[in-house]
Amino acid sequence: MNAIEMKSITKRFGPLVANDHIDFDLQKGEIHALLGENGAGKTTLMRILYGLYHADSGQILVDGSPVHITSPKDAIGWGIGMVSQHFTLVSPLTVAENVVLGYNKGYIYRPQEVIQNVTKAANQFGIDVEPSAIIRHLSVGERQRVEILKALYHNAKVLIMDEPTAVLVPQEVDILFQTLERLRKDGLSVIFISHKLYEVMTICDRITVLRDGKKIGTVLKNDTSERELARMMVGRETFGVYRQGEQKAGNPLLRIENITAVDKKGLTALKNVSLNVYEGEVLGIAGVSGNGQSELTQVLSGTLKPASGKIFIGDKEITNASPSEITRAGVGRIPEDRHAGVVGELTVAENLALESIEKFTRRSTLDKRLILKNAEQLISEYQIKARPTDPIRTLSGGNMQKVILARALSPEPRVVIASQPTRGLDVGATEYVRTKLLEQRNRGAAVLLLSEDLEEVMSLSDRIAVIYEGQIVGIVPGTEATEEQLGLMMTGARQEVKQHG
Amino acid sequence: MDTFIVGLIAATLRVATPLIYGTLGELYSERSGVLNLGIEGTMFFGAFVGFAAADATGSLWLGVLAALLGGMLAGLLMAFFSVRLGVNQHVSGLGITLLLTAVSLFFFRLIYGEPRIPPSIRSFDQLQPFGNLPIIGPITTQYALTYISFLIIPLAWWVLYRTNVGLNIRAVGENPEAADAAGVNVYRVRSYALMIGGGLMAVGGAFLSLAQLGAFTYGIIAGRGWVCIALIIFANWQPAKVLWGALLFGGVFALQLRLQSTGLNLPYETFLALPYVVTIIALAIAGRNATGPAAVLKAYKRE
Amino acid sequence: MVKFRIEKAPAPLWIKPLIPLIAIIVTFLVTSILVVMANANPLEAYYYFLLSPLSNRVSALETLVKATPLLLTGASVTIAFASGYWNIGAEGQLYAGAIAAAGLGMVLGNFPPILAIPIMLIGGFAAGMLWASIPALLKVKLAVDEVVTTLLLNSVILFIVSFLLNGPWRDPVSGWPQSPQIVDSAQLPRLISRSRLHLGFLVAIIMILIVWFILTRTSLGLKMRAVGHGQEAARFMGVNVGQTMLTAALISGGIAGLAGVTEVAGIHFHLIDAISPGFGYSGIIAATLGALNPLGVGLAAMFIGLIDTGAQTVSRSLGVPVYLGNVVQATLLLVTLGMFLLQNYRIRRD
Amino acid sequence: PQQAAAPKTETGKVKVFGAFATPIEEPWDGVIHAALQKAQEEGKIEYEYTENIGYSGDMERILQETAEQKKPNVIFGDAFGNEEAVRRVAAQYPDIAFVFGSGLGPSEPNVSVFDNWIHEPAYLAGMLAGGLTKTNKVGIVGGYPVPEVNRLANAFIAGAKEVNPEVQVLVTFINSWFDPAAAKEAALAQIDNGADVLYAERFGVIEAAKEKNLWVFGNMSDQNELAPDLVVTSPVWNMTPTVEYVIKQVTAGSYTAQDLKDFSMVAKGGASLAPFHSTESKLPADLVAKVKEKEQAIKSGLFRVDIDERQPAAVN
Ligand SMILES: Nc1ncnc2c1ncn2[C@@H]1O[C@H](COP(=O)(O)OP(=O)(O)OP(=O)(O)O)[C@@H](O)[C@H]1O
Ligand SMILES: Nc1ncnc2c1ncn2[C@@H]1O[C@H](COP(=O)(O)OP(=O)(O)OP(=O)(O)O)[C@@H](O)[C@H]1O
Ligand SMILES: [Mg+2]
Ligand SMILES: [Mg+2]
Repeated sequence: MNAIEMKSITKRFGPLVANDHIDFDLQKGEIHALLGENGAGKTTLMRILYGLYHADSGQILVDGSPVHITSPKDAIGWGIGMVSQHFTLVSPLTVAENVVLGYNKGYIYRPQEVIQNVTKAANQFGIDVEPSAIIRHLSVGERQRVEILKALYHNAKVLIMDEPTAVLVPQEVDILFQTLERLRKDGLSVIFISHKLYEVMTICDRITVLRDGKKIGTVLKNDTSERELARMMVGRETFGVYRQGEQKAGNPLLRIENITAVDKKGLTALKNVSLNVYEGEVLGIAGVSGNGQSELTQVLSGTLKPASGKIFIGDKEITNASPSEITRAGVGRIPEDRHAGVVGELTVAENLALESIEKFTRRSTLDKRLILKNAEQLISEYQIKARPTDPIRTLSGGNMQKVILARALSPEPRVVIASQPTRGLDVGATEYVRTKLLEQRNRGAAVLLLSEDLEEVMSLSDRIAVIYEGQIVGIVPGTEATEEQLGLMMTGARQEVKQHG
Repeated sequence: MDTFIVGLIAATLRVATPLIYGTLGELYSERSGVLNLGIEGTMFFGAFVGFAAADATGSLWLGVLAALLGGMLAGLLMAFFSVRLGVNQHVSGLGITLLLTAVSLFFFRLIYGEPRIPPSIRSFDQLQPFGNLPIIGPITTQYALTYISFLIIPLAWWVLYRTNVGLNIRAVGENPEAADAAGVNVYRVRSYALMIGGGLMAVGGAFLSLAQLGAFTYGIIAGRGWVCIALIIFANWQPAKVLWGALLFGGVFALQLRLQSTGLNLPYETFLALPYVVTIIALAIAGRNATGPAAVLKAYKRE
Repeated sequence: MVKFRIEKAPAPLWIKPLIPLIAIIVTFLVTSILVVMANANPLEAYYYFLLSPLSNRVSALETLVKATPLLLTGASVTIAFASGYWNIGAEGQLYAGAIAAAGLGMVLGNFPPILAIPIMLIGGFAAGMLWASIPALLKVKLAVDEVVTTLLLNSVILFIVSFLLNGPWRDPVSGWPQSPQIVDSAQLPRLISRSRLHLGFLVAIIMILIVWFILTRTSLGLKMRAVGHGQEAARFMGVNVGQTMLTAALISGGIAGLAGVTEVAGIHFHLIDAISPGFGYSGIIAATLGALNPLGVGLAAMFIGLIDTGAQTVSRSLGVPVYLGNVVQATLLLVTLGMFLLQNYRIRRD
Repeated sequence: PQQAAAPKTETGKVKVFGAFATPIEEPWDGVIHAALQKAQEEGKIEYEYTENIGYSGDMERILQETAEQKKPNVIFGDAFGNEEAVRRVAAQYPDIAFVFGSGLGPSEPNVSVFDNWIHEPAYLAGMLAGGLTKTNKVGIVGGYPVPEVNRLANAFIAGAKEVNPEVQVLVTFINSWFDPAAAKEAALAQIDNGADVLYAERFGVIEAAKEKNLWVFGNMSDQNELAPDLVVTSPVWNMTPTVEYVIKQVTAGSYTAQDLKDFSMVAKGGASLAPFHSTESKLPADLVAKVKEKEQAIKSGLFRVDIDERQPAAVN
């Protein structure tokens, strides 16, 4: 029998039809993937199921009987749990408090008793968390486990996971998959959203593909292939993007010397990091999230002052320089969180101009015509689907990322710092971004690529540095690197530090 | 201990009483994620409603009850605008202060006309649990509402940390999206918190009209609501610390009046400004650590 | 049971221009209950509220007089809020400007008006900036929440005013807590004879236009809006967030300080502790009703001025308690705010 | 120069307008309003008023509007905090009599001033206080140390010292016109400091006396009903003589700008000591007799109470 059946679900946002008469069913004990490009309507469909949105029309059946779900509370009541892309945890509260939140019975709240119950549940479901820990102190992977435990504690029979692996490293992904496998055996049904086809092929039983709000079809894993799925998603064949040709020996354009930095909580996040990135190469940095990548980007972007050490662009020292001085020195930056790289309420044109505002200012008055012209030019050059006067928050993730690329790359920077450039992007958009980055390399720029996606690091980098607990634990040539070796280094197994080139 | 100190302590407790109610009320609002600048008006409204009800029914306790209910209504109104509709919290709070002050005065006029001397009633008697014992006797000679305010502090803590309503309030004040996803009705929890808060604020106002004065006049709150806004930060949003903040302010206020009457003539403005300045300095020292509940000032709207 | 829910979707377009009108009608329906309770005719009451101030030249001009400080505090709040700096302290900054105006106004006797008045305006602007700099620096340097510090400093400056008026500045002529009258040359000239409309009104209009120009036409304004809508992103794009916010806070304080100058030098010629019945707070209302669009803020300030002017007429003419004016104002504020938000929503049946 | 014209209303009554900066619950404006209402009830005038005008610039507009639209014969009000506004408008309408409470002098041609001059009954109250105190300490709680308040306090002190040279008088200003809770706290502070008789210049003090069961004096109007057993009496200000005088002058067409001070003093019935009500029986007879004698002396002009407008010390 079907655990869930969604019949002819339609949801409009103004003129946009995010879900167009979608039928979807989930069998008991299966892991069912939902695939689709950015904006295909996956999240929307799941938010409807979880009561966060209301469908304009359509019907939801749980265990065969029609139900009305108007809030997450209803959904939880019907045995549905959701782990969203952005975690929904209250950070000053404890794990146990988060788990029982909204579900604790009676009027009185007894902390000890709740911790006991949650400990029991964690053991029962085999989920490794410390119930009395404060969420704020947990890693991303741990937080995700809290989310899962929360759903299970609420008696979820159906678990929706929206891009759960986007924030995890391979080892954590393995743990997650093991957990899901085990839970599935106990009768849990899972809806699994991901952009990574190999993950979908690893863990799922069936796959439903959405495109532009419409359902393209549902296929059995055993009857399909990654290539077919990609074609269903984008409507054409796709090919991976790989670096071509060998790196020419060049000058170091970006030199990082003994950088030590302290994060917001006062902990040492970077310890004596030294790196050179050469003309015409991509240096990839691989690592489990939270090992100092964010701080490294922030230091290089001018938004975090290092405690010691020096940074040079060519011969120019930019240690402690402000973001605008750094861009002027010839650095193009792609931030790890694209929403943190643009001001949502401002227009596309304004976002494109702000970084180099002096160029668009005459006697401190804005040259509006120049700003518009600049935007129109970049929009057509980078094939951005937007108008210059659209507030940038209305753009899809891929288009927003293109705006950021256009802004960072159009001045032809000598150094490009790209952090998680394709996180959450669909196949097509990912391909575009990777191509653009390799264009920079081929043009002679030094590209520093930070990514938690090993496949991405391996296919683009000439050299790969691995970061662990704020230190570079090794550098390997891209041609020699294997996934196992990198994975080991990422968990702290130390390698002999080799500088290449 | 001489009478100066004893009198000072007793006065401090009296002056602190309305501030304790008001600050606890604001604490509940803010812990749920709503800065309630309607506090000044809500206290005024409580003073008026309490007085009018006590006058009409002849029962002071019915007056307190009426103030409590009136304050909860005021909290509900704040909830409607700031929570339901998601109106900017500064503006809705200021609007509610303006509205409740004006409405109170309007009805005061309709009921009492234009009296030459403020209408008065027989106010609460003070309790004297220790009779005329030296020192302890005069210090403990206080209104029942003062005693209740001290009892409400642990109660407020208990509700916040040991009930599910309290857990929900803390959650929606920090991360309403998360609470919502966990099945907590953010709007409802915030509305409850604002109603509890409004009720407390109004009782603080009613203390002035029913206990301290036994009368209602237009200047009766005289900015005490704004003082509470300062105290809440001083108290770092912790119920227990509200006590210390209120006592500090009450003590300084009582002290300057007492020093004046002994002939020591200091510029009283310095004294009165002291609690504000101390709060600002405390904030400067605590700096970023003194940030309140994360969701304060942010309206929650499920997309 | 039929359930309704509110859903995010733009309301039909024709609603937009009607919003202020609907808000006014709703307000009047709600407050009519009070008018009836006071044994008066609501229609008459609203005639006095809205139309009588405009029915003759004198009171129409008075509406503008009343709007002058609101235009300034509205402009002040607008530039701060647009930059994400929640300045609740326009009231205190107004008093800082008023103190400066009263102080300068006592000593500028030897200067001709052409010098004295600019000195007054600059002095008031500087004083507003100075007072605003305390919470602004605390915010920028130590990340201290400005909502509370600005609110608290409003009370603190009243103690300073009280200290001055009861001490060194007490008027020797009347003995009352008010500063001595400012010299003639420092008084703002009247714009129109037989009315009180003074130069301050022009200053206020100019400030509204300046704020509009800064926000929409300058790189500073773009930076301010960027900071206002997304500090982290703005910082990433090379905007000096602290400096931008500080600039906004100081300009905001300065403009509020000008409101103090116009009241002292245009209306009172003394400093008194009741010089503002909450213009700083009304400025927040004007800024919000005007949706932080300087031109809208200007209109909102004028409208508040109109209601303020009408309120006393209502009570005088109909014998309704004078507080009705405040009730109407507060209700209108809340209703309009609600309406503004509702225009982004549709009400649907489940 | 005599300017004001005789009344020309349909009813033949003088048309009077009241313009008050505060709400009329405020005692000072309340006294003026009460006298005007009384005159209206007695059929002597037509009366309309506006209150709560405030100090932020509305006074001028309202006076101007009133003068233009209502064309009253007389405008009564208080000019404190609005002095220039009143005088500026008055100058534009020389046909209207402007009679305002003010600390300054009259202005030609049409601004007359009055003030509350209840220092004489305050002196008498001081005598009673000096005689009643057991601890030889009495207290005064006032608003701001302005001349109007200072002269009451100083007269009260002088009266107390006359009957009891030993007495100490405590003076506290709460520095607000309206914060009854603060006034009460100030009074309680004085009581803790030994005061056993209080003078309630501001509202809130009587509540403290009530709580501690002490003698207390009201102010401005007869406040006996606030605590019938404890309010000995109150120095009372009565505007009726002023109002009647002005009406007579206006009716006769002989109104001029003048200082109406005398009409607010004991001799003309503008100031008095309120009746003792039920407290009289509990007061020492000789003290009462002494006070009544002094009252006569003041009325007949044989005794003059000094007008001292300097701020009194905190302890006298
Ligand atoms: N609250 C909203 N208001 C307006 N449009 C929305 C809203 N939420 C989603 N959309 C639009 O609906 C469409 C579907 O979005 P949805 O988030 O469901 O896509 P998705 O498949 O989850 O994409 P992604 O892979 O990027 O997560 C998009 O075009 C998006 O812009
Ligand atoms: N208020 C809104 N108005 C219009 N569209 C919106 C609104 N909020 C969100 N959207 C749409 O939602 C989509 C963003 O959804 P989502 O958060 O899944 O983006 P994303 O690109 O996947 O980002 P990420 O995965 O990095 O968070 C965008 O396509 C945008 O068009
Ligand atoms: Mg999605
Ligand atoms: Mg996404």
